[in-house]
Amino acid sequence: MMNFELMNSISKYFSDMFSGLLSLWAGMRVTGKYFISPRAIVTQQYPENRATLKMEERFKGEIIMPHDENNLHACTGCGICEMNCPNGSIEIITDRIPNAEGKPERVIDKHIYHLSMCTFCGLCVKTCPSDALAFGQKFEHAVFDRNNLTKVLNQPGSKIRKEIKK
Amino acid sequence: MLNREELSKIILEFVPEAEIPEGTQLTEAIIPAEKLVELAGKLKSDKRTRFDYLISHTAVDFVTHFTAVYHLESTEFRHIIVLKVKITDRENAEINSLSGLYPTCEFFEREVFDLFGIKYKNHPNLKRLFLEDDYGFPLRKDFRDEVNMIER
Amino acid sequence: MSEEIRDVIIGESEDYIINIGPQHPSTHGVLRFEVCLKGETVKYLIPHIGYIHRGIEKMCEAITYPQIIHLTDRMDYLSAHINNEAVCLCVENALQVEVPERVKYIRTILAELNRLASHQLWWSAFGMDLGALTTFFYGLRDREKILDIFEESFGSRLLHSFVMPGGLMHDVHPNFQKRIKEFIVYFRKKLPEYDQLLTGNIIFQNRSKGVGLMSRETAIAYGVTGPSGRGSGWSCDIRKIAPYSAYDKVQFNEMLETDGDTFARYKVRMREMWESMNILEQLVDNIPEGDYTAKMKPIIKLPVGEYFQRVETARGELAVYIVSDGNKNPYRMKFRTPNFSNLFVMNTITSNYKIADLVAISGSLDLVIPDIDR
Amino acid sequence: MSSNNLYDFSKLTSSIHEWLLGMMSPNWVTFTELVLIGLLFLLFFALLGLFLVYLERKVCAIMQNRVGPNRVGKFGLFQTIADLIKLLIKELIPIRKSDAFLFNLAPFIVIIASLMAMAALPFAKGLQAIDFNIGVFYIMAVSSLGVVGILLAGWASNSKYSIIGAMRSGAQIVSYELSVGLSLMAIVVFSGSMQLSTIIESQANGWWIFKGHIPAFIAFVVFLIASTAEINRGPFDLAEAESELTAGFHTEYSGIKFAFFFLAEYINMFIVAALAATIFLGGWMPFHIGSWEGFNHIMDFIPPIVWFFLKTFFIIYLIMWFKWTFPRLRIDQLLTLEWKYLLPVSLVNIVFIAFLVLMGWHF
Repeated sequence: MMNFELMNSISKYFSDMFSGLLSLWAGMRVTGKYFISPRAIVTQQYPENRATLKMEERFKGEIIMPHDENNLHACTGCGICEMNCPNGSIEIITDRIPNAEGKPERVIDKHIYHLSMCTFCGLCVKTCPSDALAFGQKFEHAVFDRNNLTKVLNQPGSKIRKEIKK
Repeated sequence: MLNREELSKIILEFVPEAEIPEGTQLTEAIIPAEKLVELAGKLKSDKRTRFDYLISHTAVDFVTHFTAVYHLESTEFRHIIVLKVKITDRENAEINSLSGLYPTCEFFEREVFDLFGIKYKNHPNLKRLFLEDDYGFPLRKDFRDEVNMIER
Repeated sequence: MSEEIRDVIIGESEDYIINIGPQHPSTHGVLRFEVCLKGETVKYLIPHIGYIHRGIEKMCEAITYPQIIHLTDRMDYLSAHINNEAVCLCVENALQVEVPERVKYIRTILAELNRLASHQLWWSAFGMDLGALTTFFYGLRDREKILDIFEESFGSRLLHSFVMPGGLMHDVHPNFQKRIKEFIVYFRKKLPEYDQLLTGNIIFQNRSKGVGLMSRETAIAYGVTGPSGRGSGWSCDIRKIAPYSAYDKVQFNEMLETDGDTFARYKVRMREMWESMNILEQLVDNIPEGDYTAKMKPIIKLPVGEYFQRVETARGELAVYIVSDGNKNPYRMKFRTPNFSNLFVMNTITSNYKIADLVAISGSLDLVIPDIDR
Repeated sequence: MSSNNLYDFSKLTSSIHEWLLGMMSPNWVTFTELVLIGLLFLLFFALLGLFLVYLERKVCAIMQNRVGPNRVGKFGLFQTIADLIKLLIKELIPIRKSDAFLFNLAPFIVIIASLMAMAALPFAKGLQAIDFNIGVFYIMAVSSLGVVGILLAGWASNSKYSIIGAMRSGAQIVSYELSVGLSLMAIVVFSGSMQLSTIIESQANGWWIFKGHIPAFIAFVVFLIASTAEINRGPFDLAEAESELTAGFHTEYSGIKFAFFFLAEYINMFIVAALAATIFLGGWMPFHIGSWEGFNHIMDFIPPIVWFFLKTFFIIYLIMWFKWTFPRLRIDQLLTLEWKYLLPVSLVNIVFIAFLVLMGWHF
């Protein structure tokens, strides 16, 4: 009886050791397999692949205001994006300019966008009634001066498109 | 799983002065502060209810008073009850601690103490959890921080 | 000096207190443990939090419901979508809005993808906590595939504020289903490698088995939910208890282990990865056509009252509690975050284990610090 | 073994010796040779350390599906040199309330211990600084001196992480010394000598790992495990366990003093690998298969020094493979592994070998 237990414990000792070594070998096989297959390397070598690197079309890189070839945009300066922005990264400065009928009309002067505060939640793009805003794909935003992160989205001299209703 | 009527019957049985509001999403019971520990203990040990899991504890500042809110669930029957206690004294808000019954409540209570300034009697370690000792109680509606907060 | 006082002083001087954190490789963020050691054995542990407290609950009181979404992203950033979904479900319940079936399906798919990504990252970091540095790169390599799917559809990889009260921000990308199916095929091949590398490893098993024992009672008492609670045999999966979105339309099992040790928690998460892929497979081909959002008013105002909603994030139960006074912003918003409760069980389950086990246990609880501090 | 004479370095060294004798008195010759060898070893030491760091980073990177260092120079070859320059110009931070003398002394002890061990390594026939008749014993003794430096570093830096790491390291090295010694003893019993050159000569007709039957293989495995533990490398890197103790005993070190620890770790890895190659894999002996004359002849044309480095780097690769695959052990498991598995196995093994040798059952 004693003998049997002793034998049992001895065989357990050795089987533990061998199953342990086998489990270690199983792990080493995985890493060893990747060591001899350099094609499995997944790292993107970023600055070198700049030419081929293309972001997804929906990528939220920054907020832009698309202008067409006549330097026309769609922003009416209504301020809905400013109201909807959760962290105040949009400021809108409007002007009142008399229109053809002589009534003063609200026109956007500056659409100021603080990239440094933006969290890319997308509410401004989503809620804009005239689809004046969009996401741009540019992602290299590093600058030396924080002030450079404050951008004016409407280009100088740009005007609102005629067909946009107020 | 007990429905609203059965739960409210049991609570009224334990605490007759409890108030069960109608039309709420979950079964709620507004109970006097001094009955809280007793009721929670009974709800936890009673065979019909077995509220053994405290989902969360928080407080709401209604300017005139604080309301301490406890969400309890039974892991056996899966019914949920909301216990509410009104604390009218804003300066020295004080309430009994439930940390003896639900260990997790100790830390919810510390959080509430930190953010509302409600003190808990019989709490093992009532210290601020997130903020510095001389900071105000930010979740109170009259809290003002001129430096760090921007009013909109 | 009386005998008693001397004993106390000597007792204190033998306390060997070390700080783990706030900057420490194994705390995965700015969390600080004040650990009292006796030799290598942990006597007790005091967690100190608040290093990344941003007052999200206070901020929520000043902003509208759609704006809150971008804050919930930043609580548990690894299951950002599920956090968002909790708020949306709560608001929709309060408004009695019925969201389209398509939205429900897509939300469920996103939640499961997010859970998978989160578990992959957890696996990577857990291996690294135990010193197997290679796991980190294998886990992240596979997580990248999910993030690519996210990026294609929502434009961002981690914090995609993609759901809105009432539905989704916009429709998913046309490639969405195809890429998920590709991913499932890919990951089914890679997941057995995880087992070979770590699960079966004798060193790993010795490090995790019988370490950090947490009984079912402890788990319930401390409110340890999610995979950590299920590792102790507590069936606490909100997806089963109170199904939301499309979870009532899929067949899946709740993963339960009864051992309650680190290895049980590990196994629950590993099996959840397989199960998440099963759920994805059931859903991805059956996304119904339809609108991607319900008709909502431009300014959402909840009726006066209190609303409560629970969801299952990758780490446990997230409860959202809104007190509304009828305005466009909540009167009081409370997030019952899973990690907050999971953290405070640490003292109970680490005492009398080695300091190396402390690292393993905190890794197996899968703590995300911004979720604790909010 | 005609080919061994082909690449015999003893001719070169003795001619240098003769030339020097013709110029100065014997005492001055000894001194000059000492300085020359010292300089050569220092240079070799530094270059080897840098190369090993680079190699480790590349190997682990490829295992982890990464590219690894690739910015400085072609394939990032100069990356470690850039790192060295960075370490050299970094500030040496004095630690308040630390024992300044011991704190500064510790890295030197560690690095000198590994330098001394290198003196007895036979790189090729005749290319050996000093051929002790107790070479195995000497290397064992000297390489375990490093633990003194580690303990000093942990104690003197007045940091709790450091002291825990140092204590772990002390317990670990003292325990694993036994297994390392016993597994080396196995081959000493086989070859009947402690002199490294004699052990290599005895492997001319086959390496010990092949002709020593299973016991030699067991001794090899035990040596590999125990020596990995002795040099504090993963999965036995408890002394620096970065997820528990941030950096263990060298937490408080910066700049060049940190570089010394870092370098010593890699040099120790080289020494252990070289020792394993020398004792079990035939050192600089070429690979021969029985009576395949043609094959053996081709193998002979590969210089012994190449063979030595091939074998050594094979062992180094194995050690790296371990580190980048396995999770770390806990301190009690580490000691269990030694006292419950490795030590009994190597004790039984050595008795078995003694029996084999007595009966003359080995080649």
